[in-house]
Amino acid sequence: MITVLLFAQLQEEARTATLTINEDVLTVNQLKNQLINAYQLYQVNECMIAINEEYALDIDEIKPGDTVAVIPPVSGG
Amino acid sequence: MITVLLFAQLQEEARTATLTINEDVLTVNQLKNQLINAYQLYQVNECMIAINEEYALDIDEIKPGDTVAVIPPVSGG
Amino acid sequence: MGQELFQIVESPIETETVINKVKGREMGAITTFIGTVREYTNGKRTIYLAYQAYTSMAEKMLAQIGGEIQEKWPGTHVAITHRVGALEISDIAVVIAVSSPHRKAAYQANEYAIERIKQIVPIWKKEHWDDGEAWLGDQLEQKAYPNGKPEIEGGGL
Amino acid sequence: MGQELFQIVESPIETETVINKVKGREMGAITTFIGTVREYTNGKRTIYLAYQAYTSMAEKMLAQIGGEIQEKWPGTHVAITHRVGALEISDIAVVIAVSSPHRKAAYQANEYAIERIKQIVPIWKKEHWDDGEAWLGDQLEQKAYPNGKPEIEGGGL
Repeated sequence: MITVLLFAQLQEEARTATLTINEDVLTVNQLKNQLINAYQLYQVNECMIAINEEYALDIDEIKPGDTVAVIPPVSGG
Repeated sequence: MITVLLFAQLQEEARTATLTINEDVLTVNQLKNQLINAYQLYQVNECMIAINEEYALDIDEIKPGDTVAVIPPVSGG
Repeated sequence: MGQELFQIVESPIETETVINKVKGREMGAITTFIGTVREYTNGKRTIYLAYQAYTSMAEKMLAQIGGEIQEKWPGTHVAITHRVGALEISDIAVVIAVSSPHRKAAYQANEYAIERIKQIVPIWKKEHWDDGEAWLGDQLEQKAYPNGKPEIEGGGL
Repeated sequence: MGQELFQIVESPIETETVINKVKGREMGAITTFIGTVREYTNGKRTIYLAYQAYTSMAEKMLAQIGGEIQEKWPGTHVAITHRVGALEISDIAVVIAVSSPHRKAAYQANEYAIERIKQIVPIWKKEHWDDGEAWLGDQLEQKAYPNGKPEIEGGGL
């Protein structure tokens, strides 16, 4: 089971700041596909994924207990 | 009669902030020569002259009533 | 230091507080950047802004930017505070303070910091107008990340 | 404005006061430069500095720099305060605040201001060390004015 943090417009679209994915291990790319297919979060394609507060690559593996965040293009400053 | 304002090391060398030159009209260049010859202020060669708070050229004329200042290389900031 | 150099806060930012974090006897120059909420952007009037952050990661990324700066401009000190929540026109969203023995580095490092904030720090801005609202994409005028990811490593100047 | 944008003062400078002079609803960025007294310069320890100014002309020249900036970077606002008298280590000698709708101009205009101050504003600095004192020539590493005069007109960037 993996917990996914959502922010900004994704949080509003999903109507939640947190999603739960019922997988033990999956890659960043697999997670993105699940978010699109199961939750229609198409903006995920424009987003970065962070695992434990570090930006991750599509091929990186997400393990149980990791904190995963979907990071839309940032607009701070 | 022309009043000349001195600053920084020139003020210390001349031991005064103000000099009086007994001329009615003279050019900036003539003033510089007087300051060197009569007061041994050799640093004047490295200085700008301001007439009424505007930087002046060597050929500019100083008239009675003008405020003349000798401006060593500045070091503010 | 006893002070947090890289902070996300919810209350108003005092510029002086951020500046004080980088002062030092060996410093001759301090530059600050103060980002404020502008009323008009591209002719559209903003009523207020809402900033959201992934706070823990944002502070980590701010600290990473600080590390990049100390590597590129040795001898500089950096402090950055970014505010989140609802901000009104003229409110301060971010303050970056950089101190340095010499001024050139203080300017360059400061500008580098704001550029990097707009690249890698997980903070988002929602504009509220008279007639609607929208989360902004990044301000580098990109729709998505150029290479599929932000420039995590901090390239050259 | 009711406020002097270009000032020579004898008392300590409050950064916030200078910043407040350039704030505005149309501004998205404010940069400040704070010049402080550094303890060591070229390995030599400064005890304190004494700044002297030709005050009336110095304020006029600061205002001229402000005019040059508004011409080069339309839409920016500038305020500059320079202190004179005896200053100790870490004391603030000068604060330059520039506001602008966009950040790039705020950085460029601010750096332009300090460079111009070091060229044309009649202010002089006397360093006091353990073992002596000296009035400094200009900090642009020139012994005298390069063309026999300062660049009065404000050349290109």
